[in-house]
Amino acid sequence: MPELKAWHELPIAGVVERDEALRPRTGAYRTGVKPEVELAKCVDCLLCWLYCPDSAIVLEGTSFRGFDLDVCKGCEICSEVCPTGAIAMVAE
Amino acid sequence: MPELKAWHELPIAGVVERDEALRPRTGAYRTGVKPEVELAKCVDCLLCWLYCPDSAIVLEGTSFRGFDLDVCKGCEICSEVCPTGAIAMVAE
Amino acid sequence: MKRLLTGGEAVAHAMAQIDPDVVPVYPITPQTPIIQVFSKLHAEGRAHTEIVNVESEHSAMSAAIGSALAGARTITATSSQGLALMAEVVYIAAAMRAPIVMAVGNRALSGPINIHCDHSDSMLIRDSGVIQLFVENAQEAYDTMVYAPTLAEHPDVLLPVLVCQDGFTITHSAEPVELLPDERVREIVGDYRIPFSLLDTSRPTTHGPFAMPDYYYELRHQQVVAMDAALELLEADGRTVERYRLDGAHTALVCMGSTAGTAKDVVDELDGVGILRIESYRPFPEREIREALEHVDDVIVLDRANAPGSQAPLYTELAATLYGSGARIRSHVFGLGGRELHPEDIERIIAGDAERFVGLRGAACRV
Amino acid sequence: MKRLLTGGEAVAHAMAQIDPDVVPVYPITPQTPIIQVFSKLHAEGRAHTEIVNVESEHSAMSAAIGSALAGARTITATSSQGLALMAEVVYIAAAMRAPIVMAVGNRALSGPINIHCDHSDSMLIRDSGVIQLFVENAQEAYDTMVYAPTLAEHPDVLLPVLVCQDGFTITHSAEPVELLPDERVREIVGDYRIPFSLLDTSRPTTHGPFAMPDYYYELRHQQVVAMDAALELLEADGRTVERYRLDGAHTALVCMGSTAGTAKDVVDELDGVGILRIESYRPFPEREIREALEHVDDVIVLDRANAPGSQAPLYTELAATLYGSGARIRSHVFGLGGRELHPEDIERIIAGDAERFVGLRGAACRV
Amino acid sequence: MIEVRWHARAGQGAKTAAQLLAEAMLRAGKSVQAFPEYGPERRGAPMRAYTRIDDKPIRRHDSVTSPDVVVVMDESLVHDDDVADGLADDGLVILNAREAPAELSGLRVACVPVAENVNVAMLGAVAAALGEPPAADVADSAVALLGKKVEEHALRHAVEEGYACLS
Amino acid sequence: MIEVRWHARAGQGAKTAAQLLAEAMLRAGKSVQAFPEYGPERRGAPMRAYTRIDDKPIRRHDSVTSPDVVVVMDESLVHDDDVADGLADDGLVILNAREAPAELSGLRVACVPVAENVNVAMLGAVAAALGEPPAADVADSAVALLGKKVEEHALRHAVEEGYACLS
Amino acid sequence: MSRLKTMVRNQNGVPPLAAGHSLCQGCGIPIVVRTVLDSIPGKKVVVNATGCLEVATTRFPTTAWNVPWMHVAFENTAAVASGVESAYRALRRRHVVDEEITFVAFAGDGGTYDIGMQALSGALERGHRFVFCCYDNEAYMNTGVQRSGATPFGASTTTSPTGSVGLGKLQQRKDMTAIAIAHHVPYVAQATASHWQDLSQKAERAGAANGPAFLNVLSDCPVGWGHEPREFKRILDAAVETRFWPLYEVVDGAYRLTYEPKERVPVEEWLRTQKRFAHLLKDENADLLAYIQRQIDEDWNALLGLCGRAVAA
Amino acid sequence: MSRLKTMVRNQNGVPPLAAGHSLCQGCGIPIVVRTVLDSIPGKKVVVNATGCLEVATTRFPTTAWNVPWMHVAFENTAAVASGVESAYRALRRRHVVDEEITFVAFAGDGGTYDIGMQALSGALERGHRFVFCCYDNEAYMNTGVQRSGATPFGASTTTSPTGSVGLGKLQQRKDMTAIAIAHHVPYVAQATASHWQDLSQKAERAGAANGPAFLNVLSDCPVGWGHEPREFKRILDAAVETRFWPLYEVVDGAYRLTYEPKERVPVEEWLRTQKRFAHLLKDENADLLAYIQRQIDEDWNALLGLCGRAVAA
Ligand SMILES: Cc1ncc(C[n+]2csc(CCOP(=O)(O)OP(=O)(O)O)c2C)c(N)n1
Ligand SMILES: Cc1ncc(C[n+]2csc(CCOP(=O)(O)OP(=O)(O)O)c2C)c(N)n1
Ligand code: SF4
Ligand code: SF4
Ligand code: SF4
Ligand code: SF4
Ligand code: SF4
Ligand code: SF4
Ligand SMILES: [Mg+2]
Ligand SMILES: [Mg+2]
Repeated sequence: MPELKAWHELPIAGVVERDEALRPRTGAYRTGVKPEVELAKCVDCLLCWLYCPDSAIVLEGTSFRGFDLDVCKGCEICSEVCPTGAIAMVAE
Repeated sequence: MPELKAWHELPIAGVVERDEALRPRTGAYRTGVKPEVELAKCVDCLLCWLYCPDSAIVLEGTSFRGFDLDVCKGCEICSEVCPTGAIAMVAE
Repeated sequence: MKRLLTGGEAVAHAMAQIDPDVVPVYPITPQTPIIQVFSKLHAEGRAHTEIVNVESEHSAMSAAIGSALAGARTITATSSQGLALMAEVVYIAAAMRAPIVMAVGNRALSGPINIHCDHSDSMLIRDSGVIQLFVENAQEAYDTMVYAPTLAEHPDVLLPVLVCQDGFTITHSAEPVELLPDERVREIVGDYRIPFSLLDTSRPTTHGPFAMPDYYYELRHQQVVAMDAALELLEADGRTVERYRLDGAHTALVCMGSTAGTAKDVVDELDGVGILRIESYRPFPEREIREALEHVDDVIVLDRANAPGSQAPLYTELAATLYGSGARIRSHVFGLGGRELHPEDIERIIAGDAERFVGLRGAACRV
Repeated sequence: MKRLLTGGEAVAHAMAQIDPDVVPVYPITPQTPIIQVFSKLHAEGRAHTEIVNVESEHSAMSAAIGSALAGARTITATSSQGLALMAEVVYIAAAMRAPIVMAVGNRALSGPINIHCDHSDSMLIRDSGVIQLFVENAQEAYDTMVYAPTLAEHPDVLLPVLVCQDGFTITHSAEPVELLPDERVREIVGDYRIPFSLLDTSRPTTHGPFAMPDYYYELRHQQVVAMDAALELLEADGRTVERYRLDGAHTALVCMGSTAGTAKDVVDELDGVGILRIESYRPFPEREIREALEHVDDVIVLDRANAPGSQAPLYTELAATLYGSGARIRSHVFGLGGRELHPEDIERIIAGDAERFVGLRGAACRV
Repeated sequence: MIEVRWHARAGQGAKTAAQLLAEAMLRAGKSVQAFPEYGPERRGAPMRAYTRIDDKPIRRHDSVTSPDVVVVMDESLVHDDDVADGLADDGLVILNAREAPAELSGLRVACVPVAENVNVAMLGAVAAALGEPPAADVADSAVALLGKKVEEHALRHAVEEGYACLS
Repeated sequence: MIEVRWHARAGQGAKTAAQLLAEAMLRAGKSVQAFPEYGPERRGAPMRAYTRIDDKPIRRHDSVTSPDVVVVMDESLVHDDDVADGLADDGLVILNAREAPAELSGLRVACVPVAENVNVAMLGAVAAALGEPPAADVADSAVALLGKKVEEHALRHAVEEGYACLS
Repeated sequence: MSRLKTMVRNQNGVPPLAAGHSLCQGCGIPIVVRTVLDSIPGKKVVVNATGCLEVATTRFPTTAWNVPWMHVAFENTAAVASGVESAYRALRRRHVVDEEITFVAFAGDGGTYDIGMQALSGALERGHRFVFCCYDNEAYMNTGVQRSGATPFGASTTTSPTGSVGLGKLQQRKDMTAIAIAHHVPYVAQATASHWQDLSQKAERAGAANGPAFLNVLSDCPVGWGHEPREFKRILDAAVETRFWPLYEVVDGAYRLTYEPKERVPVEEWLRTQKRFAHLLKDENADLLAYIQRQIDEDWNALLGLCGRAVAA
Repeated sequence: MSRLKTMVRNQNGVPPLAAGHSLCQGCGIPIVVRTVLDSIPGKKVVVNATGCLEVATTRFPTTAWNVPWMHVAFENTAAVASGVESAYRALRRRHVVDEEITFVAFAGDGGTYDIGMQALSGALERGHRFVFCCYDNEAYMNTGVQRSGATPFGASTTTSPTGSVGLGKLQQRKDMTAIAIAHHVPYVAQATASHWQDLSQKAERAGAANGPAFLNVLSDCPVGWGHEPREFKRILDAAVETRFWPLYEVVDGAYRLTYEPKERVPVEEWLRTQKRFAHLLKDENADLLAYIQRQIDEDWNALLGLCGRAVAA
């Protein structure tokens, strides 16, 4: 955990600048399962990208590439909505 | 004007009981004219009673009797709405 | 038998036992458990109240005024932004002499938004004319909640009574609580009576008239007198201040709420240091404070609230109360937005080693 | 050349000369003349402001926060219930460091509802972190209004500034007022600058985050420091207190607002009695008050507000400020809801012949 | 310091008259203050306004309790309000009427029987009673403030009419 | 005074476990206090709860900084939270895992490898570690509080399972 | 005429709002208030928002009210009424109160369309049994004629003044009646003081509704609108005849026009009666006038549609 | 698929709401937020009410927002947005700001239907150019699932709990979409997170509207509704298919159904998916169930009527 700062080290009114913001690693929310893709089945429909509540789907241009497990919470939505069954939830 | 009272003589929170309330004499608002009726013309339609903003029309049962000039403000509405022209505004 | 209950649950049980006629309320952390538990007890038939799930706290207090003056015993609850949003009508509730009881889970005011405890919300309405009783723990929250209607509805008082407990620290902390039997509570609170009920159509009354300079001052003054009456009752009931180890003490910590408990553990280990816990913050028991601190040399006031551009509120009132007494007086601000105060901090404060803003990271610019 | 203007008109003219970007506002007596005259000047093309006729004061202050932090100079105005209704967001405006200027026509808080002057509305938000400057007359209202943006927008301050004038007594009283030339006003206020503009899409910022106990205290503390900075600027500009005939005085009247004028006429006829007029109520100029009253034996504090169940607010702060000084200090409450205070009353107060609640009909129960 | 109290019905222009007198006095180099009394009463209700005039700056901000001059813009007010309330010992009542009613006997009363632009005419009368400012200055002030609503010559005429009654 | 800190993910029942321990200790005549930590984090996020137990009334109301016992309800938390933070010198970590991970080496660690009704099982383990209250009392408390949601025998079984691990 | 006699009887010699108030000469508000209250049989309890009506009827120690009456603040009338009505239900259940009472809340347009909107919306959602009557004089009159959400497009007020660049209010009025209807409450109606039979019938239905009822009643203000008090009826009639203010009701979702003007009267007939609209009749503002007329025609057609009536093309 | 690619392009590698927030596993809110923002081209500035979204995305010193974002309080989102938008207009006129920006306000149902209603209504009346998007999860979730004006009839929440005498919420939900429509603003639509194309099109139209636009988007809450996160789409689909939540829009007053379920699916299909409705499916509550179905059928027919469609008898 980062060191807590003193009042004079903080931005005025606690305004957080995007480029300096901390981003919590919410991968820790997962409770035992994580998504896994079978790339061969993926048709780049991007529905998993659209529906992932945690913006944890990694794209390259408009193609699916994988999961950002640092932030994926393991909600299983991607696996449910994938039309080709390319995503499965697997034990960590 | 009535004597102003001390705090302990006033009702709690200034609650005014209807039966003890002072009623200002708003006849003083009139600016030179007052309503006058020609009773013969009156057909007891009660429109003046209905429309008088100051409840200044005196009835007996459902018959018109006159004006309460203590409170009539001289707005001329009664005289305008009277269908028989029974009411005229006259100088005080 | 004692039950394990949070302060919030304890108060909700008190409410169910009081079984008020009307409870208009709006959710807000950390008050919410109170209304949730009460709603659950209500859904189980344990209370017969009209719960009015209003659309804002401004309306909660407004509905409470209407209901209390219509002749119905009325309880509500809130915290922080809720209290701030209803501030306008809190003043009016006091002025209209509506004996509403309100449970408060004290929480820091925005901004920034924060859900944890401090007393800034209560401080915001300290001039409003409502009675504010601060409790130390869940048991006291329960006891005070049962007591509150009797004070609020006393014919010489007729003012809203706020039962203030520290958010989370008390509202969400489970402790052993001894509940009274239901009948005993009904007996204590008795029937609800007010001088003029709006619903009394046989004696029509005008509530909330317009007052010009010729009468405003006098009508306002009635509240001052009602507060005096409340103070007398609270004094008689021993509910104004708690004197803890003040006999022979040279130093006194003055504080409110749950912090007193932590401080008690600390002063038990020290000689000559006592605690004056303010239970009745409004009315402010000046005379008793002066008496209690008469022989104390050092008075240390712990404020869980701040006033940027001035001194902390409790300190300011203590100083005014003790003006001319000769005691030294020190101000410490602590615990804003839920910042912890540990026994070691209190030790440092007593030793004179603590910063004015206890626990603040960074040197205060103002001493 | 001097013009005959009410305090409200004078402030409206100052607004037109400042020509702010945005004015979100809601009508309420006795503030209304300000926004009416400003609207008229605007309709004549004398200001180019976006006037936002909001649907409540809560929204007026909310819109002002949004606009000020979006990078637009923002002015609003209110009184009494309006200030009470927006209290929640007044705290937030200060915490978000929105340099809003707000003209206040001070008016008694309900209930009962009353439209005349006292200071209870300003007192309600005294812990909120906003700057409050009280003026004595229409000229000062104008001058202070022109000054306010420079203080609010100072990079070390960035806090809302309230310019408080007594309702009716100043807002509606016509007096000779000297206006500055338009260019001079534009020059004084200069361009509007804030550290982070929400509209700066090249540097996206998050305004108004959620703070847990780990950071709330520190973020709050920034306001304390900003207030200190404001105090320094006000001191440098001679805008904290007015010392009137205090040299060699044994007795001092402490007061705020238009009452000081009446009191000046009185003390001119007396020996050894001076006046300390608090101009900057927030930040509260403790050091200067102590200095100004150093050689005074008797301090008489005149409060145009009350705190049922405690002492009057200005008195309480004076007592805390002078704690340990040895001066005698007396509290008088006066003028609630527009009750008049005449020179003879002030004479009686100084002579020690006045009741604690000056002008109240009926003996006060509390001394 | 001279203190003037104006009695009128809400809507009759007493606030304006009080301000006009102040305005004219300000032009004449005086210190001034003008303010009305406010209440919940509406158009038609009796109301009061005040003007203070002095050579040195006016600082007091209390209401006027013992006026030197009382102006009554509507005769009927004599019944509806206590127009003589606090009147200074040598005070003057200027009344819009043909003759002083019995209620005012024992007081120094000057009658100004006008029907049009009453407030402006009464203003002229007050100026005459106070001996300043000159009628022309008063008229200028009136035209400056009211010129858009009322014709200039009517205003000037009203001032003169009032002025004449007391000079 | 004994202080216990519970680590879990929001939704795993740590608050309940902390309260159940307090409840059981209260039945056993102790003074108790139980409270969770609250934040904006939601279901799945690491969170903490506390139980205090003492023979004399508990008056302090600050958070627990140096627990005697730390209970970790989900092994993965060992990475996501500083579970050993402030642990008393002779403190004990009770971990829901088969074996203690490297992160905890050097500490006194007891493993409780259960998969069902974890919070209740951990509760049993704590009771065993503290030597009181008896397993049956713990189970009674659990049934009283959770009996409507979980089957009684499952609860009793969980308590015993946990208890067994440390006795 | 029998409705008027019933009203006289309902009043029973004691007008609910008596003489002795200090509302302006010829103010339309008390006409609305008395017509509404006299049309509802039985006991009434009134809750009132801050505004002209409240301020001018209850200067302590006077009152013009002969029925129980409560004022708390400006924005919370419906919330106060919710509390009073809830108390009534609780006390009736406990037999502390045993008579039938109808609760009527009065608020101006400011206290209804703007600052009182949320409390009203919440009370409608919760289904309290009360009548909320807005006396809509289309501006904040008590504070000196400022624009409100109800102020019609183009009207000059002190916060939407005319001037070298000012043209009056630049927004359309909020359609509060439609908003109330969208709350799907049992009874909503639009009425005006001059059409008293229509108003009286609506008030009676509102009082009898099994749940919240909303009345939106156009009420003139000689001061704010700029007209002579005596013109009261003529002006309100013009509002109705020009279709600026249609009279209709919605009972359990079903729309009904309760009065239909014989012919299409141009909106000028309404505008020319009041000073606040004077600038709209100047030649240079002909486009504004045309816009206003177009809007009225569209709204009228939409209303006819909702009433299930054929719409003229 | 091209709409999705456009959204990816609009996002430009930087999601407006990024990962790293602490909303619950599977919470529907971020799906709504991203779909709405990604469907509006150009720069966006967001204003946000207190609620789950705000609390869980901005714990200081973190932020999950890559667009300018402001939170002030719970009830004033539309007022804050009004201020921001007015500042924008003033600054554009003065050429201090020169780019096109779309302003989007997000609030939960509590911050829209209840405590935020008045600020919203005022902003709609004044005509600010912004999109107000309500993510409607039908209760106060942030404070632990209390009933709101949006909570449907019968739903169990912590302040409308079931119990020996408790049957869940006893009032109908407030029809916020209808209320927004009654404000006669240029664009109003009802949508849901699961029907993303529909939502995306609506967001785009809302962003392009020449005046205020209102989007009411049903958004699931696994915690408050009582379902598994993964069931997200299935459940929201059921809301649409059972006609509990019709998808429609109103453009300048003209209604249009944007999706029509093929057949009439009984409301049980929606209710049975969530714990909050469990008690409604018990035999003893058959009358409540029937009442709910009747209400849905009536509302649907009324909506078809407004869309100018023949209604099945
Ligand atoms: C919170 C608050 N804001 C403002 C006011 C000032 N105020 C009192 S009445 C009023 C206008 C009332 O307008 P409306 O509701 O239309 O009633 P009317 O005056 O027209 O009768 C205003 C702005 C107030 N009393 N309280
Ligand atoms: C004035 C005020 N009252 C109450 C609260 C407490 N509060 C914060 S968020 C919230 C519920 C939000 O509900 P909703 O708008 O539906 O958003 P959700 O939590 O469902 O995302 C409540 C009651 C507050 N912050 N401010
Ligand atoms: S499991 Fe949930 S959070 Fe993880 S990638 Fe899939 S949709 Fe996103
Ligand atoms: S949903 Fe499935 S097919 Fe579509 S992009 Fe994701 S992994 Fe590929
Ligand atoms: S003139 Fe006006 S107030 Fe007098 S009776 Fe006729 S209607 Fe009533
Ligand atoms: S309106 Fe005319 S006819 Fe009718 S009752 Fe009055 S005076 Fe008689
Ligand atoms: S200002 Fe208008 S609404 Fe108010 S009392 Fe006068 S006429 Fe009536
Ligand atoms: S409580 Fe519901 S709405 Fe809130 S973050 Fe969790 S799932 Fe989302
Ligand atoms: Mg109005
Ligand atoms: Mg919600």
